[in-house]
Amino acid sequence: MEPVAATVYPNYDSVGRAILEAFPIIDFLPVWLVALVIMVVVAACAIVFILVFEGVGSLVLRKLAGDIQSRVGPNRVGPYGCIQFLADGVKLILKEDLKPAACDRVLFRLAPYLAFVGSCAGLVVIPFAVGMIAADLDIGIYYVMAVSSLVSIGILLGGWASNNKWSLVGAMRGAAQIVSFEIPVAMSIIPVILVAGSLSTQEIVRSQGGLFGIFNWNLFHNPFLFFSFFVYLTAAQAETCQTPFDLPECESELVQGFMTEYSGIRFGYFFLGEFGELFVVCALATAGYLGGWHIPFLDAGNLGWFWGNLLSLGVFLTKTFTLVLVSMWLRWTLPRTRVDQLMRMCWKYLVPLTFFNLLGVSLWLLIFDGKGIPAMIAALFG
Amino acid sequence: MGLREYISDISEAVVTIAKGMRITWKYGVDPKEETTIFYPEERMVMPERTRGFLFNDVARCIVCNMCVKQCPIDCITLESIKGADKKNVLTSYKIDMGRCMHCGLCVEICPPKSLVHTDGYEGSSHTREELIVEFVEDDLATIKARIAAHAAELAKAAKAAEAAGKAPAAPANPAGGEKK
Amino acid sequence: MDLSNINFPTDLVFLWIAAITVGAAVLVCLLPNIIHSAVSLLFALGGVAGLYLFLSADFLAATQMLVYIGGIMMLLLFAVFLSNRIQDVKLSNPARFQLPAAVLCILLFGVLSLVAVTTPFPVKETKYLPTTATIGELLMTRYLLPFEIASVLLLAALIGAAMISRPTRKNPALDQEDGK
Amino acid sequence: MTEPISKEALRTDEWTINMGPHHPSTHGVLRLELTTDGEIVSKARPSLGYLHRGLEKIGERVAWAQFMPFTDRLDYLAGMNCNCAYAWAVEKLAGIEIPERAEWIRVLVCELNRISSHLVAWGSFCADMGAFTPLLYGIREREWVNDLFEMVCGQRLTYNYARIGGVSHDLPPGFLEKTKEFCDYFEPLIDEYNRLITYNKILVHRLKNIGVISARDAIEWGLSGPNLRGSGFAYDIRRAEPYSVYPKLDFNVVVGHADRGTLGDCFDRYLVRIDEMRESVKIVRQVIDRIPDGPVMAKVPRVFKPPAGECYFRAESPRGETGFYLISDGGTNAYRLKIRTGSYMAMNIFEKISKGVMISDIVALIGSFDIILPETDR
Repeated sequence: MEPVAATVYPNYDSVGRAILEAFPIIDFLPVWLVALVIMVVVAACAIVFILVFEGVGSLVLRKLAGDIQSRVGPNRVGPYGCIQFLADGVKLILKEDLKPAACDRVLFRLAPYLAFVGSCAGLVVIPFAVGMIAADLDIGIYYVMAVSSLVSIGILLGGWASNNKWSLVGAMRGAAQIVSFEIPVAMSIIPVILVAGSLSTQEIVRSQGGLFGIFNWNLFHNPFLFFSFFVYLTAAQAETCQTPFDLPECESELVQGFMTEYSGIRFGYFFLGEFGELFVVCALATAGYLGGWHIPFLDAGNLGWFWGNLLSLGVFLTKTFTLVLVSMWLRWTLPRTRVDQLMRMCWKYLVPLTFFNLLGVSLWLLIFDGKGIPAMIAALFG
Repeated sequence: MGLREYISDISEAVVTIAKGMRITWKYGVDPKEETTIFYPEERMVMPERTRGFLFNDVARCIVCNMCVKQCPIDCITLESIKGADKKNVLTSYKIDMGRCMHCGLCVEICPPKSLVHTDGYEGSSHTREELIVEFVEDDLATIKARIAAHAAELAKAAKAAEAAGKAPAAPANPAGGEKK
Repeated sequence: MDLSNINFPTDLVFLWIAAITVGAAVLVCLLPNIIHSAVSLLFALGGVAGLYLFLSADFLAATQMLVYIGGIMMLLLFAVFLSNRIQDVKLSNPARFQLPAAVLCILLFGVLSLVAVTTPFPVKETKYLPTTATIGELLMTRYLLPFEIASVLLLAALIGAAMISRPTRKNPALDQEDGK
Repeated sequence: MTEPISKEALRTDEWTINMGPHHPSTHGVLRLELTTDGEIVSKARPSLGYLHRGLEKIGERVAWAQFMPFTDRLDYLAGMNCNCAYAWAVEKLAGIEIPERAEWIRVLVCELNRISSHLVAWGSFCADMGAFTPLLYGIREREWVNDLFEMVCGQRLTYNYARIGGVSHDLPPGFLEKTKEFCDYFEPLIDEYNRLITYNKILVHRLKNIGVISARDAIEWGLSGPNLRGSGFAYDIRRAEPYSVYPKLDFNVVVGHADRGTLGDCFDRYLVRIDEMRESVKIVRQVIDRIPDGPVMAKVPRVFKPPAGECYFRAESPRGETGFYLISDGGTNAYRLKIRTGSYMAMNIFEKISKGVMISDIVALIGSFDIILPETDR
């Protein structure tokens, strides 16, 4: 069945189409070559994006830590330390790649790639702008949940292959934590899917369009969704191992956990993967609850290819980075939970709450015929 | 666990986390809260009593050996020879800055107050030998020559005094080298 | 140009994925280290997911990833890592009945090949269509009973696992927190 | 025939993990041999001595006055307390009366140092619990105290301020005003700390009911200081065996009161330190108001030879009892010098209370005892 909104946005479905439109000359080339080129370009875009995000993100993380802790943060490389992340990247690449003598060499090398791929493959279905999505998969959110399971495998293998007991403890914690928290994360994004009626991320964003501005967001659709958003943020914070729940790598107990024995660029892959995952969950929260790339009171689809994409990309990134900042802010405020408390929180608090929410949203959609509160208020005033 | 407790559990967590986040927000947005001193460009004003590196004014040193005896970790070594006027003359006064713990006991006990703390604190070096600081600038031969000259001077003065038949006024001891 | 009609060198990609699947499956049997076997099983399962994609069953492929790689592989690795003295277990069983086994294998392979070669597979034009909605609808209507039975079975297994793994040794501090 | 699976068949192996000497949460070079079953620790044996420097033997080899700088190294976060404790001990041995002003100055610097030491204890405890920001806040406030100490004695960490017979310098001009300023600045911050993290749900749940020590156990195992008072037993040497000018001062002995969880758990020990900072500020304020004028050094002969005899003097330092047992044979150095420290005593009970906790709680336990490794190993 053809999505209704696809007729509204005829030509802005994916980056591939955008490239085809921008360079009509490639019509002469064989089709499989064009497809290959498009795949490579899109993948390169995603990798470059995640690299830049990781660099800027780590800089912002450190600057924010400095601000909060009455210090300055990095300030020597470039004005206000703004190219510190380049220095860090060069250092990570040039550093000696140490391997413990008794490690399992194959798995030790394999693990960082699994973690990296698992967290960054989610970028494929992130709807960056009105026409910017690597592939508008029909199973978008389900796909993210599926590929992110590679992360836990990577962590588990990395911790085991290091042949370090602390790493193994960290890996076990990490795997258990990620597997457990996938449930509340998935269950708290399902209400959004219910409202939109599709698993496709682009479709979910489109369902929040309209000229009400922020009141078309799923966040304000009904009280259950509002609550579900915060449950999602909490669970996502745990699934990406951010601070109140950074048990797999807690530096004061396990000394970086599964990453203890990694150095150089292999450590860099774990690091990139962590930031990539942070971005993916925040982007999903934006797409699912905060209206995605919708520019308030403007229809991005009518602005033309260039301006529509640029503005909506800006809006999307602003929202996502705000969520990333909140996550970092939490990181510099809170102490760490213990592993049993983490599990208790997951199974006794988050999971029941998400089921409760799911029930509430389903009933709401059934009773009010899919209308949210803002829509009902709007209908009230004509 | 009752429902009421369950909900109060959640709300307590949210409230206490929000309180903490308000404080970090307060410090985060306030740029005046930065307490860092940009060290090579800015420097702290050291208080008067700062116990930095030791400095011995060898011109005033009376070679009483008190500092060597007082030092709990024996980081001060001095060598002296008998001067022309029966007073000791320093030939070497070394402090191992790598071992010195800046306790200040030697400074307190120094009778002529020639051993003092400076406010210097930047003393990194590539080798440990560089940390052993020698305060007597002249080498042994120069000092011996100076003592000999002093002795000759004294002898001359003594002779003159003998000739004059009264006690000589001893000239100032020049052996310590000039003041830095 | 319409992207939906792109005609890959499809066979090449298919062969590649199939080779990964089969190769990894062979490695599962041959690798001496049980953990390496487990990891190559991961690749075999991933390859199967790729094959599902070829059958235009994207939902099934994602499910394969989620359930087999995220769930079953995870449990497998946990079990292998945490097993009591796994390294002491004799990994390569002393091969017995080699001849009958070989005969059986060859026979089975022959039969399967025969079936694969002789069966007329109806080849349809592959059309990439969303399958999610259909699957969901079928699960909720036609196959509701099997679906629910599977759920109940899984729930029973879950409760059983929780019962077995219930700790015998109790930590009083933890109990106190739990017992509210 | 299948047998039912017994619990014994499902038994898991225990493994031994080596925690330290290089581990960020052992506050130095403590080494723990953990025997754990997964995350549950069945045994944690502290293994001390990685920082043993033979301080007691050094004390028998150097002259009485020369041992003073070494007491700074005893507890590097509370050098003033160790300085003054040693000075008081030698004065008790030799029967020296020190000037009134010197006593007040000593109490002043001891209490300031108690504040700075507790700040670091609080900050590093929070850092162990995963909250990094409080450590930086604690260090930031400690810099104030360090600035004050640098004014008065010229050093920021190894003060060497007390002398046998008084203190090395009189207070510099403007010192008391700055101290008062610090008190005014610092006192409201304690409430801010409480809001920031003390009553944070996560921290409370990490600390309550963990490492419970009953008052009886605490006494039997020789705990002292905040670790003992955290168990609800009001024993403070400043009150129980008053020395110096403490009897003239008005302050409360802070005890744990099971604010959350059980009496004597990690959270009580944590709270005792927070509240002790308030009491110390109170004492500092009183000293500023009441400090008399006069000399700061008694007449002590340059070659100091106390009469033959022995004495034990204990003082309340931030980590509990810091006691010096001195034997003099009338010579220029001690015949025997023995130091008793709070951290070492806390390590004794560690094995007892760490049974059945989780690995994360081991970190909480170490943090709640606020151990300083130079003090345990000496």
